[in-house]
Amino acid sequence: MTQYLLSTLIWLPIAGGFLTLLLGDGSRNLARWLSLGIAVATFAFSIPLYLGFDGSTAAFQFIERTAWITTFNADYSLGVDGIALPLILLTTFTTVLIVAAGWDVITERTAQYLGAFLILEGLMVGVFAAMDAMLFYFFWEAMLIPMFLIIGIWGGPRRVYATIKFFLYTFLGSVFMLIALIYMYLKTGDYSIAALQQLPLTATEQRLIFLAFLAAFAVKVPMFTITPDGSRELSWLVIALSLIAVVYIGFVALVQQDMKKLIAYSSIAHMGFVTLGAFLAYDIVANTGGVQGAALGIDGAMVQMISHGLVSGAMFLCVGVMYDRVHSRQISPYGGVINTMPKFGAFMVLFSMANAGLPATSGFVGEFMVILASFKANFWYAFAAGTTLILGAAYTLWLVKRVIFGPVGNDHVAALTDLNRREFAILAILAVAVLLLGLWPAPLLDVMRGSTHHLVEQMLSTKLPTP
Amino acid sequence: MITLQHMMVISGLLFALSVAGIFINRRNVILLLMCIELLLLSANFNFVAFSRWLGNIDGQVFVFFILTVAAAESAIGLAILVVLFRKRRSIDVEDLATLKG
Amino acid sequence: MTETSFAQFLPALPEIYLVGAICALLMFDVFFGLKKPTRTASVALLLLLGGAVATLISADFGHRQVLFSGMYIADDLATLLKLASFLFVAIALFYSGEFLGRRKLQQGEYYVLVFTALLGVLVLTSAGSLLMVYIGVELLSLSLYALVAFDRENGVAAEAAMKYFVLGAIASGIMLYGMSLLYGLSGTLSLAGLATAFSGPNSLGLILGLAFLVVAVAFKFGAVPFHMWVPDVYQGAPTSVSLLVASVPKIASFAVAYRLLAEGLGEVSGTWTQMLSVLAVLSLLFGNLIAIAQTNLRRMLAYSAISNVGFILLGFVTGTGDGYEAALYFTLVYVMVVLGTFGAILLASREGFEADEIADYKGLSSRDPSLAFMVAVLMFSTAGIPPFVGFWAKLRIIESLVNVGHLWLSIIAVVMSVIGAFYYLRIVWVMYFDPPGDLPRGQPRLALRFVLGLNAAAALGLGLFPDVLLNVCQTVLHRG
Amino acid sequence: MNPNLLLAIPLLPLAAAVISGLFGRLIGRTASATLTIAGVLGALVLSLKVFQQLAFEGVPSYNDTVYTWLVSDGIRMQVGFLVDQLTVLMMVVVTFVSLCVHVYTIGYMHDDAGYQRFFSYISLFTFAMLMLVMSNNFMQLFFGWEAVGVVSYLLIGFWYTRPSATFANMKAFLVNRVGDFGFVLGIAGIVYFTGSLDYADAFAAAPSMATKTLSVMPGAAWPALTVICICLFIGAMGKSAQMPLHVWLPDSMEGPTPISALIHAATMVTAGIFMVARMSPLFELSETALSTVLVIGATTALFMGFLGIVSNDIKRVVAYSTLSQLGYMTVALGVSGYSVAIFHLMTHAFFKALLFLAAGAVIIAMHHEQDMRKMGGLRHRMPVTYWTSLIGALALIGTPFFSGFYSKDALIEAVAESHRVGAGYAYFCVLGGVFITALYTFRMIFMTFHGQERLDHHAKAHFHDVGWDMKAPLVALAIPSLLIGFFTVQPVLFGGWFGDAIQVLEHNDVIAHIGHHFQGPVAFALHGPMGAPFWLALGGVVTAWLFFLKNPSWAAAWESRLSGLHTVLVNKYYFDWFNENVLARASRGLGSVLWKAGDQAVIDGTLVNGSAKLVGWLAGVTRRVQTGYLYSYALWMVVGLAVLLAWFLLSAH
Amino acid sequence: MLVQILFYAFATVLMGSALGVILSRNPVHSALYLVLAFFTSAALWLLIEAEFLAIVLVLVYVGAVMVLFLFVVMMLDINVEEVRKGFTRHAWLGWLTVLALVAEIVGVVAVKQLGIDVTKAAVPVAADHSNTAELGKVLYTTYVYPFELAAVVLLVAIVAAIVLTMRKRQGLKLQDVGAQVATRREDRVRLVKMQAERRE
Repeated sequence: MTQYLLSTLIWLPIAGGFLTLLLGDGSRNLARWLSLGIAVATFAFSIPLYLGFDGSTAAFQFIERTAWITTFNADYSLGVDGIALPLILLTTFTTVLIVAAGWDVITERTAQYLGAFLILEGLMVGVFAAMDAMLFYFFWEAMLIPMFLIIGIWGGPRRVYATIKFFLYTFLGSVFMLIALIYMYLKTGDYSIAALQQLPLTATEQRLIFLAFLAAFAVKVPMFTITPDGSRELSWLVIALSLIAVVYIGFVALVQQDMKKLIAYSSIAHMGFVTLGAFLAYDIVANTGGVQGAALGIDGAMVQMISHGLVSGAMFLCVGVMYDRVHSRQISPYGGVINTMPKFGAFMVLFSMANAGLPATSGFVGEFMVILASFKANFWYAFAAGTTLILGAAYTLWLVKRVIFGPVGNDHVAALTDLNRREFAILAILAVAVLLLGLWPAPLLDVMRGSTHHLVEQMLSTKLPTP
Repeated sequence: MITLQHMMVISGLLFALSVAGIFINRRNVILLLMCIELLLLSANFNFVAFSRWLGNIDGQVFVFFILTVAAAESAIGLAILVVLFRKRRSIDVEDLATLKG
Repeated sequence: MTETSFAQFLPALPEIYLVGAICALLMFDVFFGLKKPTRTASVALLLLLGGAVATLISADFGHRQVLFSGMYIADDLATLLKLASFLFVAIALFYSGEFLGRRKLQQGEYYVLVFTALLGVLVLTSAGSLLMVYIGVELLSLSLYALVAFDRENGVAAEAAMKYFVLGAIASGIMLYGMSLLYGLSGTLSLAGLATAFSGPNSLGLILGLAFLVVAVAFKFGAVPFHMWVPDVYQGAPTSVSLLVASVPKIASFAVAYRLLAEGLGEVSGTWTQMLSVLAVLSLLFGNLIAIAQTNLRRMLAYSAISNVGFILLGFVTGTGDGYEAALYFTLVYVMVVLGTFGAILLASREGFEADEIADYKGLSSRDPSLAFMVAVLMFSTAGIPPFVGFWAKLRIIESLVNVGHLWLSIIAVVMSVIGAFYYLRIVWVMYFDPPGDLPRGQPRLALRFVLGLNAAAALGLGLFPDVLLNVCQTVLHRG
Repeated sequence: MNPNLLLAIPLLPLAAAVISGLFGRLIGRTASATLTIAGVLGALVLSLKVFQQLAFEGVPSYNDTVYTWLVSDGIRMQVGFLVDQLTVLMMVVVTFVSLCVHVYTIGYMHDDAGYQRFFSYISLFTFAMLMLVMSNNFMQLFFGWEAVGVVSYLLIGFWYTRPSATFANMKAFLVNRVGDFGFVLGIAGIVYFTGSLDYADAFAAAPSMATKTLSVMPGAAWPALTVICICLFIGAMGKSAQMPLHVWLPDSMEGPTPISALIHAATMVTAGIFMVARMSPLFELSETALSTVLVIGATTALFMGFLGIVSNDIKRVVAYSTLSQLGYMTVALGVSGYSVAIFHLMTHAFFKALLFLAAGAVIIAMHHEQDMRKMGGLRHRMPVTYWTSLIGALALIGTPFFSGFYSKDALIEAVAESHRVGAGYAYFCVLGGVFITALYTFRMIFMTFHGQERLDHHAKAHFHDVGWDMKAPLVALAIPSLLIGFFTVQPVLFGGWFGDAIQVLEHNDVIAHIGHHFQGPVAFALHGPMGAPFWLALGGVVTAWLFFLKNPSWAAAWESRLSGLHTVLVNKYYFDWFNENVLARASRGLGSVLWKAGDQAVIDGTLVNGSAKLVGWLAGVTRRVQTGYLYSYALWMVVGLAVLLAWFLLSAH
Repeated sequence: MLVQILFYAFATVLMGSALGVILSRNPVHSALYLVLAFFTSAALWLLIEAEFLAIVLVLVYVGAVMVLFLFVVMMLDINVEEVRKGFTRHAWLGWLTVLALVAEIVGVVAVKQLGIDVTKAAVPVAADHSNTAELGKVLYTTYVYPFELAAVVLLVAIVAAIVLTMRKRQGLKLQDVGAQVATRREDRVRLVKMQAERRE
């Protein structure tokens, strides 16, 4: 069974998604239960992945390899390391919640919605598990399709515009990565990521490939170890972008009048920490020539990424809960929600605190680690990153103040009903996850240790031909 | 002495004149069909000339085929023209612009 | 004169069969088809399948045979292209059946002309001489001109036909002029002869001849700036004819380009690849750009075709076997997908509703979910998004470009394909995100729907397992 | 020491908090109250036991890890306890005051719907504060640091329907976050140099850090330890409400009074003082940092006192007094008098909690009236409150034999002894502060309890004294307020109680210097009238009597005479105005500008939509090339041919 | 010498008539100019001894194609007055392009870098050489395959021309050959059995 565990995690939800699509809206409840079943089953299958994983080594595990495209020498090769594993778990976990969250909220084209999410889940797992660059790109691009449809059909106002923008710019970003991959493939004759990491490259090549990857905002930060010299040289660029994301977006989030936008902006700021942490590592390696602190940054980035998935997800869900009742995402029609929805208010405050990076919640761990690591690189990096403590708290708490607290704002708010059992369960699960990761992050870090260590060593290496 | 140069200049000029005929005329489609005949003639000139100057019969055979195909082509062209005229009551090139952009 | 036996002509069986089939179809139509035209349609389909069988019978895999004093080449490439042509024409006719009946176009002559066009394609796939190229091109073109004008009650179609005809004739003239120069310079009409005739630095005459030929080939493909006929014909012709024009002739164009440029003039590829690269870039640029501004689906598809032709030409630009292989793969994939797209238009159309405006697809996902899904698949495939086969086609081209160091061309290609993705997405957007309004609901037409489903499934299946077709292309062009 | 026992100390309140918080509605009001009180009582008892072990049984201090949170890159982040004399003192104070507040709450919050929630919060707070003081590493310190901040946020906003409360809690949290920002940088600095978060490692590395530099700006290399210490102190400024990060504390009075007593007088605000004292091995090595601490503390001590004089809100007067007293403690830290700072912290915790709770009793009795101008003469109506308040007030102003006297006088003497940069200024401030303290304290006592009753009909009709559930804690706190100084000044201050917990360089050790003259608590008290502070305090009391009891018209007259100064004071030096109208508005303005100019105009407008528009425009223009006219089609073909020919023919040469 | 004079004479007429084709405002005139162009071309081909094609050109083009053209021109009943109006707006661009094209083609020929020698005379032919026979020989052997296909091309032309232009007019009386052939005696002749009448 474990032999095909990863394939199961990829294809089970995809097949289930298509099945759900086929069911259509004629039997809406069946579609719901089916997709929930699939999502839960997928999550269940991902647990043995965690249990069977050996965190002490950097080696890929649960490897599957079959020849796929002989013309390109691309293999269907899957495997997880300590960095992919948490992300896969996060994916399978959140999909269950997403399916549950849409239960009676998505009344239009329910089957399509659920199907699209299941397919997306499978593709995402594929992205994380792919050990072959071509396979990775295959999944990576394919993700665009369900995302395009999900945003376009069930998104907010101006969603069509948004989804087209999203699609085209993501697409534009990733095609450069594609060219870089092809370029390297033609030199190695192999698309396996491991082979690409062995490929000697000149400084110019590394720079260009680095930029190509950057354009794709590759989630696979390890991919950047393909160009260790270029990455070290150009990491300042990403760091600058990340810090801008943290500070600039912090200010921008402050003035948002739309809750969803505010959370989206805060999400960007949090992702800024992810990239900051990851690329700090290069900077530290480049500046100090040592690894002290590099792994801290990467670990922090990873934890932040997981936490961001949970916390931002929870925040969006909270907005969704209110939207379902009042049909507005603006802040102004709310106020004093806690009077009529005390349970919801409690959750919202908790998640807001997590969003603001409060200790004991997951939001703190990554941020703290990244700030500690950034001091290693440069005092001012830490300074800029640290402003999130203030800005993050400012926009989040101000949101809470205006929406949750205060006297009952108007008749809409007065008529609100508190969470139903389903909503409560979802938020409670998320809350537990957020607290668990905040209080007990060690298991996550233990899983990653070997891979992080390996990654840092890769960063230290050089591919430049010795003169 | 007639040289190859002579023949090629003739064909080149014919070629140029025929294409000119096609795009300086804005009124009459039938004129375009005639220009096409001229165009083919210019190519024929080349083939015949090369065939003779190379002492190789293939070029003349080719011309033979061109003449055949060109006849068929004119038939079809004129047939389309007739259809067009029946529908539009006009063979103005300028009226032939509902499809554009 | 040596003894001739029929066995000697076996490799030419597909063409011989098809000529016979044309005559048979004409006769059948006269005696049995006038009253019940659907019969003729069915017989035509059967004859096409017979043609595929004949192709397989005559094929001698792995060997290249030359017939008729070098005018006819039978090799694996020809076999593949012929098989594909028979198959694709059959699919095209299958898709158009209902449409033709509704428009009272289902006459025997329609099928005869389709068959003669197909004969032109077959001739081109096996062309071994400049003369055969010319005759093939004319057979194909003349049939298509007539087909475009076939609906005599349709003035727009006549206009399209007239434009197509005049421009096509000019292109023919240009091609002949170029051929005459090549003939004059080499003293031979045979492509094999040409392949050995030129060496050393290119003379001006050769450049002259090459330019004329490249223009002619570009016209057949519909590459910018020789593309002007494409949108008008796609939009003006009856949909079933647009389907035909959009699909199988691309195979013929590939064959012409391959036989003429790659095989015949492979020695002087340096010049014509440069010429083609200019045309390819222009095609990508203008095709994609102008497509964005279209409101008519067929016209949009025309510009999309132009941009895709840019990709095919890029395959040739490499001047390597690898690139030709990529171009072949791309052509086959493209034709397959475009068949489906037009098939979808035909499926969506009905009496008084042509379904060829983009706006006609508003809310299709709620009016006809399965059709919308298929169209979405085809659109994503054309846009080159995995997991659909179109992705591999583009990837293959880009890979071959990068392989020969054309990094900039590949970057232009991908950037333009991103811009191009916009108008494919717009179809999906219209179908999925817009409200349906009071547009008609879908009709069952189960057989058509089924075949269309297979077509879309092929786009997915070949995307998941691209090796199948890639290997075929590789084998056919004897690489590796 | 038994680690399980230590673990139980914070966990008992936590468990109680969780249960009454999550299941409060299920188990009911009484059960919640009982449970949390039991939890805190347990923590107090265990703390006392630990105290006994340390103080009398000679058990060595405890320093060990109890739970490894995570390990990354060789850095262990963990929960661990460092229990020494400093810690245990804080533990006892925290749990004792917390217990008093818990008990008091039974009465105070009796009518409130959020009864269980409140108990849960204060128990949770006790847990957080205990974690903070018991920590042996920076991670946990920061954890407690933030946790007290967030509980404070919840408690200030306890009455969440009041807009002022929700504003105040946000403000409190944000201002604290500004401090935390510095604090986390300081911690990052420590990690940078030591690769560890443990106190022990940091202290061990302190001498080496003192020699290192940080190139903060190109060309400017700053002493690393100074940067780190100042960063850490910024954290302390936030928590301990030093200027200019003090603004949250007066506003935090929006919370229920027990909280004001617990958090904003006795515990949370002392975290900063505690932290600096805990970090004495680091601070000792940076004169610059200590001078900064000194000056900021002195400024806070004096200038915050002024504000107490003009405030009419009984709770706010106490709050300003707290600010001022925190300034005193900071001054003590600044002159390396860590032990006296802690000592003052302890005495202050008792009498300030007492004053707050007494004020709360008055407020309850007055039906949530906080304006002193509507009070007066209450000493007859609520004698217990009056007398306990008086004890608190006398302790606060430093009356000999009262607890406050010992700590304050020792503190002032320590300042006088110091030769650090800024010590002169500080001495002036703390002396001035004595007068001011006495003035506003007795102004409050006089206005509230003495003179004529200024109650309106409504208040008079419904006035009722508080019950013993609230009086008992007052009495319980009054006792240590009166006595604790007398009994502990000797051991704590001069008896070397703190041992290794606080490290002072010899030449900085002002306490030891005063200690040479110390001849017991009685002599110390009797010596009081010999010094300036005693007379200044007396002067303050007399002035208060003259202006606010004897001739209230004088106060009004002076008020109009010094109207400029009065306005400045009433507006609290315009700090709030500045923060709200300049900082906050500028931030929002910056946000708007960045959003509109950056996000919407440049990124969305120009880059994203602009490129889309450009493409659309190009498409619209280029499609016109396809005119529909046959001759133009043909022309383009031939032009294409001609250009191609020209290009290649010309380039062939 | 005579050949040269004849060449230049015919060439001049050819160019003139080509110009006439494209510049003439009456399509009938254009067609007639075209006929002239074909005639002179045929003459030029005769000069270079390509006799068969010269004859074919006249027979096929002048005899068949141009007659077809004239038929259509006259049948369509085009308003000649309207056709008269001039050239396209961007004619200058057209002329410019043409000039460029001429320069390119003629230029290449003129600079004698075509790739083969362009200054020689044609390959002389034997006195008893028959151009027609030579062509005939290859046409049915080497070129049999294209020859057959040319037949299909003509078939296409026939089919296309018929299907596009043939209209069933209302009230037109047409002969139905099929029906005529398929007619049996029984359909036409009714044999009536009658009682013989007695002649009195």
